[in-house]
Amino acid sequence: MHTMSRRIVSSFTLFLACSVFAVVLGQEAAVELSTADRIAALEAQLTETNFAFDNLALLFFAVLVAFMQPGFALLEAGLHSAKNVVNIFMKNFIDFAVAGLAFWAVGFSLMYNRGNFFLNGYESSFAPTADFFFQMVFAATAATIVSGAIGGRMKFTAYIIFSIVMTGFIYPYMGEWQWGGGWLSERGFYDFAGSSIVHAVGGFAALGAVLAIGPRLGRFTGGRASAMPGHNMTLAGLGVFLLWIGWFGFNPGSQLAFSTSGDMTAVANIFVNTNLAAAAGAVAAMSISWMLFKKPDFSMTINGVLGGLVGITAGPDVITGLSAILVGAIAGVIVVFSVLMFDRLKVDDPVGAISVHGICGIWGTLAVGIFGGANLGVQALGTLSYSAGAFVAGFVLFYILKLTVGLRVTAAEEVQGLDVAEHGIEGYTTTDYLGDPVVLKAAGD
Amino acid sequence: MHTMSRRIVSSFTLFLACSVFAVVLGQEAAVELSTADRIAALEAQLTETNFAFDNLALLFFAVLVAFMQPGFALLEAGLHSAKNVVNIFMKNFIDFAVAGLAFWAVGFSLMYNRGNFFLNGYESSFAPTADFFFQMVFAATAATIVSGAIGGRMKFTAYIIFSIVMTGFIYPYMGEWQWGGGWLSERGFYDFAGSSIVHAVGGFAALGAVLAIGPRLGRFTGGRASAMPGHNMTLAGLGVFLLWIGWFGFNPGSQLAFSTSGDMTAVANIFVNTNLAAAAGAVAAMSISWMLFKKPDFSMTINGVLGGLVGITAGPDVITGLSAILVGAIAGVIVVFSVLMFDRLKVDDPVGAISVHGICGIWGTLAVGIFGGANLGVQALGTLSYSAGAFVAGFVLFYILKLTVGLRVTAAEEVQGLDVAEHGIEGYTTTDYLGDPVVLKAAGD
Amino acid sequence: MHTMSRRIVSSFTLFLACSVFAVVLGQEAAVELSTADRIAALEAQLTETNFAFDNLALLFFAVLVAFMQPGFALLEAGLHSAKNVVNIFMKNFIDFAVAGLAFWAVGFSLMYNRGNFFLNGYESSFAPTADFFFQMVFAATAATIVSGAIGGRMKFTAYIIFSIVMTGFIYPYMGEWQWGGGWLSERGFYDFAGSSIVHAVGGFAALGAVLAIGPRLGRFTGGRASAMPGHNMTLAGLGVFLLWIGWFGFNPGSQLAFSTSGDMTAVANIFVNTNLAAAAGAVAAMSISWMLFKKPDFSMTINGVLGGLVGITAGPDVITGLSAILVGAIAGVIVVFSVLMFDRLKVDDPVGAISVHGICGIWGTLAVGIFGGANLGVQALGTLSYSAGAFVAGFVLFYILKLTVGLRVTAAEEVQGLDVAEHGIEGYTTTDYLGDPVVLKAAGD
Amino acid sequence: MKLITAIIRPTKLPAVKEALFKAGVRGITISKVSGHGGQGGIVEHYRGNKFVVEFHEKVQLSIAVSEEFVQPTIDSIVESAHTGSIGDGKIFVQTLDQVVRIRTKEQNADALTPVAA
Amino acid sequence: MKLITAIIRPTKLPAVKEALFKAGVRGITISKVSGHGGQGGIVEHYRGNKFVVEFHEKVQLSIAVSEEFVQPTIDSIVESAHTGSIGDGKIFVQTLDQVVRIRTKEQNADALTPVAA
Amino acid sequence: MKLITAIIRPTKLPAVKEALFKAGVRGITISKVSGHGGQGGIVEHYRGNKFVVEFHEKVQLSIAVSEEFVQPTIDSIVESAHTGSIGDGKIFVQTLDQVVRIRTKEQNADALTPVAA
Ligand SMILES: Nc1ncnc2c1ncn2[C@@H]1O[C@H](COP(=O)(O)OP(=O)(O)O)[C@@H](O)[C@H]1O
Ligand SMILES: Nc1ncnc2c1ncn2[C@@H]1O[C@H](COP(=O)(O)OP(=O)(O)O)[C@@H](O)[C@H]1O
Ligand SMILES: Nc1ncnc2c1ncn2[C@@H]1O[C@H](COP(=O)(O)OP(=O)(O)O)[C@@H](O)[C@H]1O
Repeated sequence: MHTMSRRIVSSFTLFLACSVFAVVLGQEAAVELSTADRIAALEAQLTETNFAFDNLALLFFAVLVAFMQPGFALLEAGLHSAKNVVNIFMKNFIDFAVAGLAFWAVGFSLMYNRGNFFLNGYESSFAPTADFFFQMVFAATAATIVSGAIGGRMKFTAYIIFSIVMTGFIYPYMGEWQWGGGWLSERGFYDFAGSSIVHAVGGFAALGAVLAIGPRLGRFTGGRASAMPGHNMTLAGLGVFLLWIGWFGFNPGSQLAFSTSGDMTAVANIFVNTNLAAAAGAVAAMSISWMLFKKPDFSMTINGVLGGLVGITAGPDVITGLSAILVGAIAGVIVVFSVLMFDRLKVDDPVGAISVHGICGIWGTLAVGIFGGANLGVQALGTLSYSAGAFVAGFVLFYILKLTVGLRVTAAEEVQGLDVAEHGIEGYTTTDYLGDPVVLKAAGD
Repeated sequence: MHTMSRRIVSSFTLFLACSVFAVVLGQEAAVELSTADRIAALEAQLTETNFAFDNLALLFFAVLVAFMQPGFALLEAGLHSAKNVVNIFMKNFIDFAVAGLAFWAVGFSLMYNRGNFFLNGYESSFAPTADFFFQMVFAATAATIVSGAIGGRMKFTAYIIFSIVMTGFIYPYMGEWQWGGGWLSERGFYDFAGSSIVHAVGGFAALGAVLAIGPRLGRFTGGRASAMPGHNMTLAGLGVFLLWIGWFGFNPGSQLAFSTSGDMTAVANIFVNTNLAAAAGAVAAMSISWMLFKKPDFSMTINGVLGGLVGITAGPDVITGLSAILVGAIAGVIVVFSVLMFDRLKVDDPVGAISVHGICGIWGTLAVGIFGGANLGVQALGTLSYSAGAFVAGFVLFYILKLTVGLRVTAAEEVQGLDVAEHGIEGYTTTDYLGDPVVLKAAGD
Repeated sequence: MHTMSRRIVSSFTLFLACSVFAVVLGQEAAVELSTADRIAALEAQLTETNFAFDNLALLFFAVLVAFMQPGFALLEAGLHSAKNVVNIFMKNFIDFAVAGLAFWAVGFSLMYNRGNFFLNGYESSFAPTADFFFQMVFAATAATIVSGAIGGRMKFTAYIIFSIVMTGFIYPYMGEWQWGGGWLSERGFYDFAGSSIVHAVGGFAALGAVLAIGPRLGRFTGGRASAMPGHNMTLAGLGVFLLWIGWFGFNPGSQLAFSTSGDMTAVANIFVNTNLAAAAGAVAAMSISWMLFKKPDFSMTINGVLGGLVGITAGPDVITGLSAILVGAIAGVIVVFSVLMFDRLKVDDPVGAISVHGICGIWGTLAVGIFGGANLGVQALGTLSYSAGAFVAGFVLFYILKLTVGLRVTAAEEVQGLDVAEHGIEGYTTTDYLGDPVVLKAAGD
Repeated sequence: MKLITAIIRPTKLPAVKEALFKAGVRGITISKVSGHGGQGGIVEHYRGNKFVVEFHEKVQLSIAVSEEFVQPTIDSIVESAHTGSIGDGKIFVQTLDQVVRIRTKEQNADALTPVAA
Repeated sequence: MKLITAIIRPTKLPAVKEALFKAGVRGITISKVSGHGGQGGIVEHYRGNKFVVEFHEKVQLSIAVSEEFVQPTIDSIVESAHTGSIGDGKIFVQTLDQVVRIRTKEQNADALTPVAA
Repeated sequence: MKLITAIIRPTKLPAVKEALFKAGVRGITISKVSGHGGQGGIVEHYRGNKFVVEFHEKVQLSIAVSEEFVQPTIDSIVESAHTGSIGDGKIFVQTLDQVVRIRTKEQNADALTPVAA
């Protein structure tokens, strides 16, 4: 947005940086250059171009991943009741904010840079901030997965503390095992974009959280699970479309190198495998739900999309299209039965986060052993380490929160809804009249 | 998301591929290279860079097109009644899933690769999967156009079968005429991004479908069309914004070559022409509706945006900005009168898909003959072939479905709404109480 | 989307343009070329690649900025009442359309090209249309900021006229002071992406507009401000997520040069600083609202996100991460107190646009003097010039509209809602029955 | 004066409205209600859990009429709201002690004659 | 004991509420209803098709009062809900045979005295 | 015949419904209402401005019964809707002059016997 003169200056930067005389776009160089100088200048310039290209690609993929944040917020809001939507959006804003701050200050260093905080001294083949930004949106994803599972009953304060610990410590600590060059990477564990490292970690931390906080009131009464329908399927549907699109940042961006034909062909293959798995997950979950409940079920179908996406995340670069379809379809089937199973176990997960991210995260990681040539034993070791570690970390953290700041709102607040109880405002106000605009509103009983 | 070591390996890939010694970023080469070798290495590297750049651009444009999928879902949901939103989202998820599978397995081969299924043996200037992915989102668009027009009354099963046939066969078969190098391309037909090939095909298949299934109950009673207002203009508005943005992938991406200044200047011009036509369509439709109904009409205005976009799609690269404005403005006018005309003809198209995609698709194709230098006769031949072909295909397919699996839900189910009737759940649940959370809900009469 | 043959042709364009024989991907050249020719060809090609890269980057950043348009529409719709949503979406569609037309026809010329209308004769280091497109979305942003502040009471006609004048004249005229190389740029004013030039201009034009039109009925009765809660916090939340993401186009794209490592490193830093400021703004506004109102307030928190983003916009390239956090956090605090202050002053701004864009725009501009090394005096001069100029322009323009076409709907229309009064349709229709689908609806009293 | 309260199917509202207008009845207040009676519930599923929606949407009409309009009003409603299937609804008749028109302070029968705008 | 049912303009609710409180009335149940009477309908357009919305949003207040409160209640409502334009609404008065307060099982007049929380 | 109108807490609806079914009552019409009484209002904040929501969500049940069902109906409601805290609600009993079943034109007591679908 600078003036023309600034533009011209920055056009020159390239050449100054190369420390050579050069030709300006469409103009003959004033001075004759030696062949060697011209080649050296070209080499330097092309290195610059490739660097710029790699970073831009990474940043754009990161932006696509950032779309997953409203995606999760909408999915959660849609599958919860209308009295909790403000709380859900607050959690999703604050965990994204906290990830941006805590992962910047501490988490990124723990994961990739052994204790140099605030990105200090970090070296990368990318611009350090580009590398960080891409990793940061992953950390935010791992945290926000938990948000939906504990919706409708958790104190906002407890959730904030969890977000900080998750993005600042738990996720980075466990992420280091593989992506930081830690013990799992040394054993040859393969998890391309994080079926285990991001999704199983998020999903099993959610399981720990749910066990610590217990089900919503009225969810399991008289020994059976009762339906508590989400208030808005349109929001949930839009959310899953955004997640599906966001995954085109999540998986392809994880290639982490873009300027060669080999890398970019891999990226393109990852796009298609990711999409095939999502599509197969949708169709499989729809079909299974159709058989089980006699109608093609909406919330199961969109969970199937996500299950397929989580499933393919561990190895979208190393399997064939047909395998991608299989991985996605099996994930779609798993999601449905997993959701039913957790209901039987009286584990109340309103959005299916544990099934989608946790169980399908395990499946996806194992699938690379089955379809993608990774060592199945190591895959099992890795994914179980992540799942168990996240479960324990989640449970312990929330249990400590329970004993200290308190984990759960009162029953009256839960009935009233977290929006009014925790934030003093309702999500939806349908009537407004002059003078006293809110007089026609009625508070919960 | 790999470890640092893996990054360094992939940085080296470029050079290994080129089979030459090379300088690593910022380091002197250990061995002196001959000038010829260095030039050859540069040539190879730059080819790689350009290839990577072209593919990344194509994939990003495809992602923008993918935003059209939630765009359509939201527009349709907003312009239908609240009792059908789950069905609309189910259709939009499943047709996107089906496009991803059927166009991959069969459709793409029919269109570009003469019978080599599953992308086998496909050659392209792009990575084959990148090329496929871009074409796939177009196929999904052609299918999903139909979804809105037959909303509120079609059996879900019939729609699934339609999606498969449309993305696996109808669209690829007809697409081949032009983009597969078939008879229309030989005659010099010009349809840059698919005013006819995608939009008129979608729009006229929708017309066939609507004639096969008939209007919604109560839409034409007592000899006149009655208003059946959509339930949520906010959703419709958001949907059209997403479509507008998605079109910045649809048209510019269709340039299909990006790494030269000529191509990229064309892409930039396409951006602006696309936007000018959309803007002019909005203003024109708003103005006409203002004159006709005394108030600037919202749903006509957003249809005008889409009409302008469909209109410019055939030739955004070959006309001037002023012509783009004219094309868009005329499309905006056409849309309004076309919607009124189809109401007169008792053709019930709740979202205006036939007018927006079908009629404006024809207009846009002809407009390249008028403003863009294409042969008007050939343009007419081409667009009428596409329109007539799609109409017949749509009508016949849906008529067969009517005679076999059944096309239309019962009157009682239609009154109840497809959400409960077809999917066993409502889109919106406003009340939830403990114990028996749904007791305050009331089923349709 | 062309045929294969067309693809091959365009692959050749590069080489024809260079006027040299060349090697086709993976093939030996038939004819031996001189070293000098090969180097010249490479230089030409790389220049092409860099040009293509720069333009593609700019266009993609512009698309991200375009996401801010639905972002604003949703935020405004959510914070207004349900009876005004159609009007809000109409305004947001039409101001985007008008920006596309008026800034193309006139505005861009005034700002960058001294009176050559319709982009004629414009020269740029980018493709002229790419440059224009990026600047156009900024102009649309400046206009649409006003929309929310005067929502619920302004005549639609008046708003259309304002949009034309704003994007065709006011914004370009004032933008020229700095980005057109005018008097402020000569004094060394620094405003990287437009804290003042876009946001303060939008925010203070909004202040002028609000003073000209007065508060909504019932907003200040009995000497005190009464709450008029927005009807849908989910929409507002989604809108702010889109704005947050859109800002990753707004600020990084303003680097306006991308193909060197220096530029792209700057872009990456801008991403992170932008995000840190948004995150800090969210946390700060939430904390302050928590202290003041005893609960963490949702609409203040999302205003805090936006305040932080506006604050960082003037200097995301020249400050450190820690300073970005400070700038954002202070903006978050400012927003809360500013909203409270304007309520005290009986200035009715339903969405907080004046505080977010106006006041934080000033703060952000000054902050570059404090944290980023710019001259604080010049910064103050610049931002006050922009603020005062926009305020006067806004007030005078709306005052003239008041005296001519009329500015405000009647009290009865305002009570009824602008959707029915101005557009003849409601935003939400919850019931539809056969025969006479709208009989159960009830008009406002 | 009587207050006639009719609970009908929402889909029948247009016909009932028409019939009432023909019978000379103009003043009507309607509200959306949920009814339970002989009609069976509707089974839905959410994430694998079955539930039965036991109430059906109905529309309630409240009509205050002077004596001579009571029978015509009841007759019009019964004719126009009738389908013959379970769930057609009920009509309740109650005595009104007093009616006041707020605009004019007219009382009782006077208060019940509508005036066109 | 009487049950007073008033149908008023939504915009008048704050004033009516205030007036009732002044008159000593505390227990009120309100609901949103749609009314048809002398007020003309509102014309809207959707995709080119005109339709008339014949009902207007109203608020219905139901107030159970013992005899001595009947007239004050009616008077407060008439005063505070009055605008003079068509559509101001109606007040209906009916006899109540019995009133029970669920919390205490108190009956009739006892059941009608509100207790502050 | 009496029309029994009960205003209860929404959370108590399932229990009340159950109790009524046990008492043999099948025909029920419910609507969402907002109630004001002894219950304190709830304080909310919007953009720094405090406001008090003075009405609470309630559910209103309207049940027409023949004489012998009056007392059982009242008793079932009082039992099942009772919490003991302010806000439990009220029951109003009114005389019904006439009842008509639209489907069959049956009158009065006959009109009040529900038939299973
Ligand atoms: N005793 C009653 N008290 C109140 N409302 C009733 C009563 N009986 C029926 N209703 C209302 O009438 C509606 C129709 O009654 P139902 O028994 O289903 O069919 P029908 O009237 O055709 O026998 C119910 O949904 C309910 O709203
Ligand atoms: N006879 C009636 N029975 C039931 N409700 C009525 C009757 N007459 C009027 N109303 C209600 O009162 C409202 C106002 O009545 P209307 O005739 O429009 O104005 P006014 O009372 O000023 O003459 C109507 O919208 C309707 O809700
Ligand atoms: N006099 C009345 N007239 C109409 N409705 C009333 C009356 N008194 C109470 N109600 C209704 O009963 C509900 C509960 O009454 P309230 O006084 O809060 O508690 P309680 O009945 O336990 O003393 C109120 O919210 C209101 O809907």
